[in-house]
Amino acid sequence: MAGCSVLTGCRRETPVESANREGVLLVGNSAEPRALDPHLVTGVPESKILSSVFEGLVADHPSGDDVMAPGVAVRWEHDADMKQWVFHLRGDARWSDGEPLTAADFVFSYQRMLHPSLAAAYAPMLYPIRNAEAYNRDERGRMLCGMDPAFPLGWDILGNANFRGTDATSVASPATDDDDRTRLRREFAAKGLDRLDAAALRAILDDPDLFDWPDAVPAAVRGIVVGRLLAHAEAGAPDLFDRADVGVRARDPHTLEISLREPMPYLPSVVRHFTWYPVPRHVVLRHGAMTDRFTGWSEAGTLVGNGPFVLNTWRFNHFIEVVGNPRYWDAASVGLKAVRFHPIENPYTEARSFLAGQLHTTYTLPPELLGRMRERHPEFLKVEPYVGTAFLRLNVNRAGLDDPRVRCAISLAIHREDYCRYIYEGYQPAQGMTPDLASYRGPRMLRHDLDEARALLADAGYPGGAGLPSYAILTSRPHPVSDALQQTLRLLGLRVTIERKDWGSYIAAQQELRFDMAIGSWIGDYLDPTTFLDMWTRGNGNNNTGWDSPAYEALLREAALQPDTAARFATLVRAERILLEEMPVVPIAWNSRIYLHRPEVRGWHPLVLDNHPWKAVRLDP
Amino acid sequence: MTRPFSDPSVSGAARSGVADDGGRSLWSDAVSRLRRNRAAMWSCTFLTIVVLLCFIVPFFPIIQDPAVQDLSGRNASPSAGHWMGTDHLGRDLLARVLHGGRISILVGLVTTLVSLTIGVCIGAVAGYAGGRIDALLMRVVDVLYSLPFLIIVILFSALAKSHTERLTDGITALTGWNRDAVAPFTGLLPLFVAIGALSWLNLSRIVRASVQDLAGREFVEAARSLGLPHHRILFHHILPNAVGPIVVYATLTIPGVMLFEATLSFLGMGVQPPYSSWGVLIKDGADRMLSNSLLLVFPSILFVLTLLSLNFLGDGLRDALDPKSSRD
Amino acid sequence: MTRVILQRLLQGLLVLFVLATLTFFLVRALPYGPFQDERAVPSHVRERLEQLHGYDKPLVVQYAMRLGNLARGELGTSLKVMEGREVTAILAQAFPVSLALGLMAMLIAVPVGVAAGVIAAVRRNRVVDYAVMAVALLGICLPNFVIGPVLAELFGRRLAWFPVSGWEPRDLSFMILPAVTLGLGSAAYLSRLTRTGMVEVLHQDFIRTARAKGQRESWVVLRHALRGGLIPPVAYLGPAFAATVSGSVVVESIFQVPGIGRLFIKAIETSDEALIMGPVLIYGSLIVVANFLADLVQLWLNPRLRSNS
Amino acid sequence: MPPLLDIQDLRIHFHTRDGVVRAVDGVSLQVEAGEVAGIVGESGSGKSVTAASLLGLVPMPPGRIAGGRAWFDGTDLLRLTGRELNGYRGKRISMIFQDPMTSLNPYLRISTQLIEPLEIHEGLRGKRALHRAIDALESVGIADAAKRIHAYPHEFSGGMRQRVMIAMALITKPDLVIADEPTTALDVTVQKQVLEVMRRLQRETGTAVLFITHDLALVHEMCDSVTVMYAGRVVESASAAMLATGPRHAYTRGLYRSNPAGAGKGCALYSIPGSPPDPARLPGGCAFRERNTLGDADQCLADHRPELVEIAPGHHVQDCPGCLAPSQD
Repeated sequence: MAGCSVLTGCRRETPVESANREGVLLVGNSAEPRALDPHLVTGVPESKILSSVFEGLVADHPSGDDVMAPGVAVRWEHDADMKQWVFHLRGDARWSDGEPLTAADFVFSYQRMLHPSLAAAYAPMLYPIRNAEAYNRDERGRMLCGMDPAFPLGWDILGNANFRGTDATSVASPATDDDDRTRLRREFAAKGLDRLDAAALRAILDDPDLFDWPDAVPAAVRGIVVGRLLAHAEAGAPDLFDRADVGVRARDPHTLEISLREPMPYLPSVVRHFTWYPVPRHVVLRHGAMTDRFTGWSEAGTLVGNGPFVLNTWRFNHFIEVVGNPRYWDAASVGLKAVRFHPIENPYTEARSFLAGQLHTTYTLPPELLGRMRERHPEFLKVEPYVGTAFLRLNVNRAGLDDPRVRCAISLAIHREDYCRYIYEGYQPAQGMTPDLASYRGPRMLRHDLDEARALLADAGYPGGAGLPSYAILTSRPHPVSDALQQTLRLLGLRVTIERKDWGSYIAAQQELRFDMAIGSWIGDYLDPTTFLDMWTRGNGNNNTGWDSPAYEALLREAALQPDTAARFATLVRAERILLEEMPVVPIAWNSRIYLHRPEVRGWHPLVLDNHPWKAVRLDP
Repeated sequence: MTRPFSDPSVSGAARSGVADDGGRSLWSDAVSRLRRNRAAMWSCTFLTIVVLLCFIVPFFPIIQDPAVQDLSGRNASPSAGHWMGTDHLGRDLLARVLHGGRISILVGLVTTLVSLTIGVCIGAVAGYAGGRIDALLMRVVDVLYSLPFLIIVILFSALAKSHTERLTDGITALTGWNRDAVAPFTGLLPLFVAIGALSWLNLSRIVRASVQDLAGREFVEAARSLGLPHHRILFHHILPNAVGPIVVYATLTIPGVMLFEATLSFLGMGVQPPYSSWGVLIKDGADRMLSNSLLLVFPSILFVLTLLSLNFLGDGLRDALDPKSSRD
Repeated sequence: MTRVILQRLLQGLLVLFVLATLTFFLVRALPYGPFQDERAVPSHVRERLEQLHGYDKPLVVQYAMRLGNLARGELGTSLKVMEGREVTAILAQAFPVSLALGLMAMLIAVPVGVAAGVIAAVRRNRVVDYAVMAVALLGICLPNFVIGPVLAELFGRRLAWFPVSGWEPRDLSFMILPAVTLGLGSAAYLSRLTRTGMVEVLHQDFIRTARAKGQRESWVVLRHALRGGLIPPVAYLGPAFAATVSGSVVVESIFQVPGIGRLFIKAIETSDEALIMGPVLIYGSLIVVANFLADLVQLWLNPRLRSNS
Repeated sequence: MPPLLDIQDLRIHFHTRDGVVRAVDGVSLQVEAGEVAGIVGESGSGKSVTAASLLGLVPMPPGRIAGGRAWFDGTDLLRLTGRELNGYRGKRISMIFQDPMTSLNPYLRISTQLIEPLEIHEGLRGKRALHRAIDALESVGIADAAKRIHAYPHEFSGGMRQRVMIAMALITKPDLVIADEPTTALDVTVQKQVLEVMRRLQRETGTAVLFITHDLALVHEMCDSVTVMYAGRVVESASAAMLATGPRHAYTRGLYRSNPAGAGKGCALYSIPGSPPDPARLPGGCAFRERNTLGDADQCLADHRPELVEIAPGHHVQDCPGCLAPSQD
């Protein structure tokens, strides 16, 4: 550091001042990224960095949330029912090491992401692609037989066979079986045909009784299915990407065709997510097979991307620096020389660092400091709407919470304006599950009425909360909202305790429905109400309320088939109305992104998805 | 060996003092010395006040319920209603400090008891038995001594904390008490076990040293010649004499353990909501220093003063019980 | 002498073995596995991951494999905090930082502590003595997570003398505040121990002999008294280093120092077993070495011990 | 020829929590050059404090020089500053202490500690200083001193360590050596050898010695003159021979009576009853009144303190009639 020595302690030049001179943006980025391979990470901090070194088919626009800026694709069109999309790639698209970027890279990327042995945690983001789910879940029976038009039995009947494995204990075993056969029978049933190895398949071929089939499947067909599975297993389980006819194809080096399982008018908004980014095929394969995890191709010094910047330095837990990528097609318009991401988890330390002139912009701001910042440093404070909702999950299997009237009473008891003024400072009181996204306006049904709440409770047979067991609110970190909810529900007569668990147990408890109520929140991935509504369907990993409604899911499916956006949104509003009438989850507040930001940072506008394109940012103090 | 002449007064006065009013046991002699130590006396009074405040006063109506929130009255400065003002959720800070104090002191006392019992037993056995047993025990102590203490405790408490739920169910089922009564203790149990199980090392060494020293004395050989069984000699003759260093060490362990619990709470591994301790309060205060510094000031002052008085008391006891070694 | 070194080496290995075993089973006993994530991880993906990392094998087999790897010096890969990255690579960058901070803290704590102790002992029962002891007592009682933010607020933000967080390897100004916060507790302990040790020695007869020889008071203190006076504080050096190492876990999170302390805490929260094992073993071996060095200094100081060891 | 050391009415008081302790309450004493003067008295009589105050080794506070002079070769030691006193310590006056086990620095080699006085006062270093030290060790009778000089104190026995102390005291050829109960901590056989060494070296070097002990037999063996102290004051002083033949003060007579060597076989041993008074609460008159069985306790002065008078040339005694009264039996 230039300037006077440490001992004399005179005022030194702050990092921000020197960074302004050098054109380097200093960004507080909360957590240390776990890796920089777009196919193997899920966190928001990672997405911030990936969006600087990679670019998808469609790019983010600096100021317009729903403006689809051209990325690697110059333009794109779709067929009448929006199931077939064609993206025309940029002729001069280059990777940062000079290699040409072609449609084949995209096909390779999506195949790698969906490949079962890569086990990418975020693979479901690509399920909209036709047959992507079947391929990712390695549903061999379906791919080898179901998709073969010439197969003697349709998948609608064959599909009922035990391909995916069942609960082993429920398998009945005739008395005549000795121990071995029972064990084998149970083991095969538990795994399901798709996961049986060659030896097991051969055993079933020799002794068909070892595996239970539904009666509708004739014996001959059973033989063919097992035969094909055995041939596949004995061939070393080769890749079934082509056999599964996954809906992505390179018509020519600069034209990419994507076929979807159902119409999706908002596909351009979805492909902006980092899971749809291309990865450099030649670099990945140089460091190992397609499906090797963490082979080091995405390390500092080896990472090759196609974004406005390229990875320069990565010091663990210290900072990550990306510098300008000369080979980016729009390099001329990039305003910064470099961006430096600092992983500062403690929000109070981050605020202190910002005020001490060590950061241009922070990841977040502790709610308590909002008031003070509004007084002292209004010029630094930013409060912008953000695609997220804070809510209270209810376990509908619990006594009392199984009655929608009790659940609605809880929602009515919450005074959302007060919560947003004192606890979720800077947030907007929630009026529904889905915040206002682009032109979507959900049903405005949430309001506060304590008397009606008490009436509803009495009506449900629990006057003043009598007869209801005591509930525990599960939370992962000591957030004031749990204390506030405890007091609010006490007004209703509900006995509530707070139970804090560390992060892992908090997640596990919800997934296994071992909770009464749980504080939760959800950040949308793309700019469409379905990112907030699809999760409340049966079996969805993020539902965790034990609630499902056939009517609700029918409406979602209906909306998915409607190409026209206005009609689709109307159907989705009807679906959200059902959700809010049943109230398995009680929305409390719509997120705002609250952070500190230096005025000299230009080209930075409020965006609901908070995905500010780094190439549009400039520094002029 | 006559005492170095630098302090001639002692030899004359002490001897004549003893002669005139009959023998005075070691204890009364120590107590009189302690009473003369002003710092120790002030500490004693302060500690009794703090214990009274934390354990008895909350049952009286004058202190408000620490859990009651008044969101509009947040971060209020000290006033008639709230002597210490309110915290970021509008809860009365004084009430929270007192409740927090109760748990911090409880953790300090119980954990010290746990480490005392373990330390004294192992130290006594090692000191008295000598030979292979002593070598073995001391090797164990050396191995444990070089463990990264905080790290192991974090692991321990992370583990214990996640199983307290099952523990609470087990106890409530076993004893039939209602769950709310059992929960606080099982909640804190991991802390007691984790810190206690690893903080007896120094004590075992001190006890071993004094037991070894005493075991060599003539009065022990005399007792053995009378045919007294080992455990009787150990617990009736040797340990009462070693009680001096033990008491001193105990008073000095309590602050160390309380400081330790606070560190664990700072890392989020210590006391869990809805219970709070001084450590938790100080952490919240330190975080919110920018918006309301009182949240840090009041709990820190009370916490530090308690630790200071415990240290002064410990020093005072050491001077009173063991005058030779620490005449300064 | 070599017998002592060998015996200590053996004991060190024993410590590392105990640490490895303790850590392994404690982490495995945590109820949540490393494969849960904020967003629900599809079950088929989790099964694949468990199979990949050997979590599906029986526990004893895993333990044996783990010990085998550790014996060969392979610390394994992190599963959560930095997925897929070799723990050795992570520690290679993080460990020097923690070591630098720890040494800097000791460099501040030892001289300051010992000097304060000597001055307090020489000026016994006078103003200087009470002042030093009061500050020392405060140093012991004030938790580092109070001192840290207060120093950061005062010297960092208001006076802007030192940076508040972050780390530049070659720039000492980043190290000052964390090192002072970390070292204060040890400095306080050392000053009290030095004072007691010095007072004890200054009362010895041979000090009077030295004075009777006409030796200047400063020489009497430094040449005669200091060697004996340093024995109690030196005995504390080993545990002081251990406390500094443990304390770094807290200080590193306050000042955003990219050391192994912070890594350790994050690994605990996500039960990332390999990344817990790494720091624990490093901490363990550091402490074994520190204790051994402290004993060597003890031997050098006290010839009586040397003759019979 | 003026005496080498002339102590006049020395008073040293200690201010402690229990009040002012008048450890030395008006002591006068002379030592001629080359003379071996003895001071004898029970412990707590102030004899060690008197000796230590000459070299300023009494810690102030709590100690304080309440009055008196200590002329040494023309200068008053009590008025010297620390730095000036250092010039005398170990050069003109050196001391031998009582317990050899603790009087040597256990952490430094014997050689270092022996050479130190030479370094301070004669600026000697290295080889020449080492040789002087080895000679000094040989002079006190330590076999193959050249090898053993590099050992540490704990490798020497009590007797040998005291010899080292003697060597250290004499290495700078001082004018006066103060020996504060040098052999009390040694067992009898070693005591004899050490005393032999001291007497031999004293004769060879002609150094004056102030020999402090509570053992009457030793005083007569070693000293030319004797001063008896009790409760911080001199009760009687005379030449060794005069005192042996005609002790006048009841306390001195009591000391001689209680010396086991003097008593015949079979008769009861005499010992002075009670114990010395508390120096913080000294009685007004004669301090020996309660214990005076050999004189006439009733006649002991009560209102004012007895003073030293010269009852015969070179023989002074406290003028307390009770103590001077002859014993009845």
